Amino acid sequence: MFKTLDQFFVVLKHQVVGFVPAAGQPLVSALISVSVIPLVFATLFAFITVFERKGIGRIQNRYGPNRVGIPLTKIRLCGFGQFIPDGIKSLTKEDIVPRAADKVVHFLAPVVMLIPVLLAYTVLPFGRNMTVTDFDAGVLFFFAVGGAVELSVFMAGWSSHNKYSMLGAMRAIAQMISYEIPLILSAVTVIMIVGSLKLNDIVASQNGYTHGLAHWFVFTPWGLAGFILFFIASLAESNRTPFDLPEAESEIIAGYFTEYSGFKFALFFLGEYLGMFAIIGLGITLFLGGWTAPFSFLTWVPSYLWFFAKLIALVFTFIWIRATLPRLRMDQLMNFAWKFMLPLSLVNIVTVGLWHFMDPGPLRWLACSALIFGTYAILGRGLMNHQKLAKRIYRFAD
Amino acid sequence: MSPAFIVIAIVTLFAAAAAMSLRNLVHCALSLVVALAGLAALYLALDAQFVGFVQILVYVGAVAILIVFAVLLTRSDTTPNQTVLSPGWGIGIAISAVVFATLGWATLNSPGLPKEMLQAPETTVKNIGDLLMTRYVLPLEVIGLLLTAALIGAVIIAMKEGPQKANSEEQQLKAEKPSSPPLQGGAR
Amino acid sequence: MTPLQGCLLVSSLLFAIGLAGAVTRRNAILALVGIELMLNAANLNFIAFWRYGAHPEALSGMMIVIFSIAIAAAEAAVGLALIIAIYRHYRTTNLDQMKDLKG
Amino acid sequence: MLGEQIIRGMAVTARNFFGSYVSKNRLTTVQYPEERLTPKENTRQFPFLVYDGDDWEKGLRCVACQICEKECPPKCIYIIKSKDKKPDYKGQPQFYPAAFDVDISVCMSCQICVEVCPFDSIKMNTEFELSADDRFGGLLLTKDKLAMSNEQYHRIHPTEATAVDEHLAEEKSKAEAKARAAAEARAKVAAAPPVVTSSEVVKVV
Repeated sequence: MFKTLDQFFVVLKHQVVGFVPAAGQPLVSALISVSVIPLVFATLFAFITVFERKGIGRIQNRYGPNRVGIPLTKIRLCGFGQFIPDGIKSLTKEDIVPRAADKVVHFLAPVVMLIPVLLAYTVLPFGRNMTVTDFDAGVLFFFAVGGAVELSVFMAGWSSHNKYSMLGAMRAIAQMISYEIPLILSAVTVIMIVGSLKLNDIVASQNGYTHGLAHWFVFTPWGLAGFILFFIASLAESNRTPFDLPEAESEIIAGYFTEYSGFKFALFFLGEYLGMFAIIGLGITLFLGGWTAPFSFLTWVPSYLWFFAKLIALVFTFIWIRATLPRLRMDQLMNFAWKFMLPLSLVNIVTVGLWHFMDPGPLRWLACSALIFGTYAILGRGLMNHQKLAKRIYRFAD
Repeated sequence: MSPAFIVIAIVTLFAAAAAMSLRNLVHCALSLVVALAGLAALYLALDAQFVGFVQILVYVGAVAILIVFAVLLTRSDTTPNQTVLSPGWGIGIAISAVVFATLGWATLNSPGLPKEMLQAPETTVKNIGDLLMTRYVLPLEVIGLLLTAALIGAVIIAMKEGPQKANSEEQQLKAEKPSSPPLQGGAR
Repeated sequence: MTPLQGCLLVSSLLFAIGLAGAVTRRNAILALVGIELMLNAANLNFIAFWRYGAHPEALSGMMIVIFSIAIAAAEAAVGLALIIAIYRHYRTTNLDQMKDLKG
Repeated sequence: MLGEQIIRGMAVTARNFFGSYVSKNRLTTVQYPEERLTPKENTRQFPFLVYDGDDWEKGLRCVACQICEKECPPKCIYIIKSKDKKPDYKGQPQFYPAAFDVDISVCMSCQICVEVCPFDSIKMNTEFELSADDRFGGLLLTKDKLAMSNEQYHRIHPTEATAVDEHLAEEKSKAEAKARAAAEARAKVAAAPPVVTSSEVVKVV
């Protein structure tokens, strides 16, 4: 019974494809996969926007949106219908293009943003047997299409002919390139252990249980370090607080999409959130066992539910961090990437080598943990020593 | 040749031509990106999946951004009313036309070219990695050295000349207000 | 025309476009872009010959392309660094005005 | 240790997050249309006119002296003085406003009209839900909309209204005492030969 529930969508798709004549089957199969992903994740995006507003409201001791429920009824659903008026508003707003803007590039930028983000979903395993295309070089494909997002950010910033847009785009590109390195290096650790770039192989190698606990990579010292590094880097990649300098409202009025309004702004917003979900999905697949259950007695729960539960939990952590931490300064951001994240992820790769060649046992645990923790302590001390916190002195203001 | 291949090839060639002929440098860089992405698609059509992804990762993700940054860093206000072509542009076009004619003639008249495509070989990433670590290990090491050297060299070349200048600025600031403690937490 | 010849023609046309751009454009960055295009044309040749050649399982063409992409990236980085250094000195990226290399 | 303070901060926000579901008094905001905070006593929004008694037209304290009209910085008050007179609360015949309009789309709630009014007739209201679907007519408050009874005034500004009432009662008693004195004097004058000239009587009044 649970087995059928687990494979429900896979079987459903096979049934639907079975109705089509054999010649059109690959095309229909691809179309179904391609249309379901944007639909599911756009719905998730709509849900998460309300969730984020409510969560931040609660953290700041407010209610958050709690009025709009099902339209034309009195049912309020704790305000989770809020995305309907938000969507209608942003889709019906006037689309303003500045006179000095480069019209073609200005138009293309949101499209270029959304396409690679949607492409990235094709390699993610959402559940057992639920991957659109399982490339042999899946992780590489993910990072390759992720690189195209920077280009769209540049196109948006440059074509707007606005100094704030340009500044925001430059900040975004510098930040994304800097944090892509620790992101990829922390993913390399998993690839080294698994020996494959295929995401399904990565999930399969974590799909086992010892004493009821799953073999997730996050339960090893290098995996924990790698996951934290990956998490911080993905915060920066998706431009979330505390790394939201590219769209800092108080400094450069929303950065590269300052000059976007209406539908194009909605596309940027959607692209940003979809990119965040994609990168979180990759993090789940690499370190948190993908669609596998954390404990062996919970394996009866359908696999895709595990994936989305982990996704929402991590998104909530993103929101929690957003409500807690203030924005970094540009030099702090770069220092953190190059002087802390990069050395630590390199040491993490060395640790994975050590882990691979040492015999299993407590000694391996101890040695690897000591290596990572020692590096962390030294690098952290170096990072802290730079800033002698003192009372701020205003030299020119008084 | 499949129709997809022809379409991608035409798009690639048009984008390349645009990259070489447009007036606005940023437009040139963006059409270069299209050309490079088209090349990646051609690689995919030729069953070279790994190379196609690497092409996108390196060219679209890194080299294109580098070029765009260079364009923005070297913006000069004097160029617009000048011509974009060098004085001897006619000769350049002629040379490249001759090159293309020669290459094309050679391609169309070579007798020994294989006609049919063999069965696609199994090119997993694992195979590539094994080869890189066994047969091609020396080139790999050399490439690693080259990349390190290029990295250091690029940083040194593009570094701001003169730490003296920065020092003198600091001294000026100190001379302005000798008693004030160094700026803390402020923007530098 | 066989498929291989089609690939080779595309790559030679790409090479010619790159060459024309590198030779005729005034801007140093665009000359570099032209060189990149020529390198890519050569890469396409390698891939085509690997795919249609007698021993595709040896992966030799693919290997050369991987190394060539790495070299091209290094070349782009150093070349653009040079252009920026020259720009600092002369305040121009016009190749016709960079006639002396005395520094 | 790096990251220690981050974890501490995250703990604070997590406590707020869960605490806001547990204890209601953490939530400082009010669900506005259903529940609302009582406005503070000294809140001021836009002016209104005070009247005594039950009939607003008869009891309006305003005497159309037009000082507020002159003092109003954005010139949002418009007054037409009446031709005839009617008795005020002291019984004296006074003019009254034939028209008294306040354009609250112009009014900036500066309270200068209240400061300058010698008759304590214009005061500031606390009502803020004044939106209208007509930009010009809907936001122009005429005399009948501006009039508000003294009891209502007591309800919204109790302290101030009491002080005003005391002041007015004092004025009234003074005026009555004076009138009585004048009447006595007049009676005396009528009885005895005239000591006070009529012009002086007028001055006293």
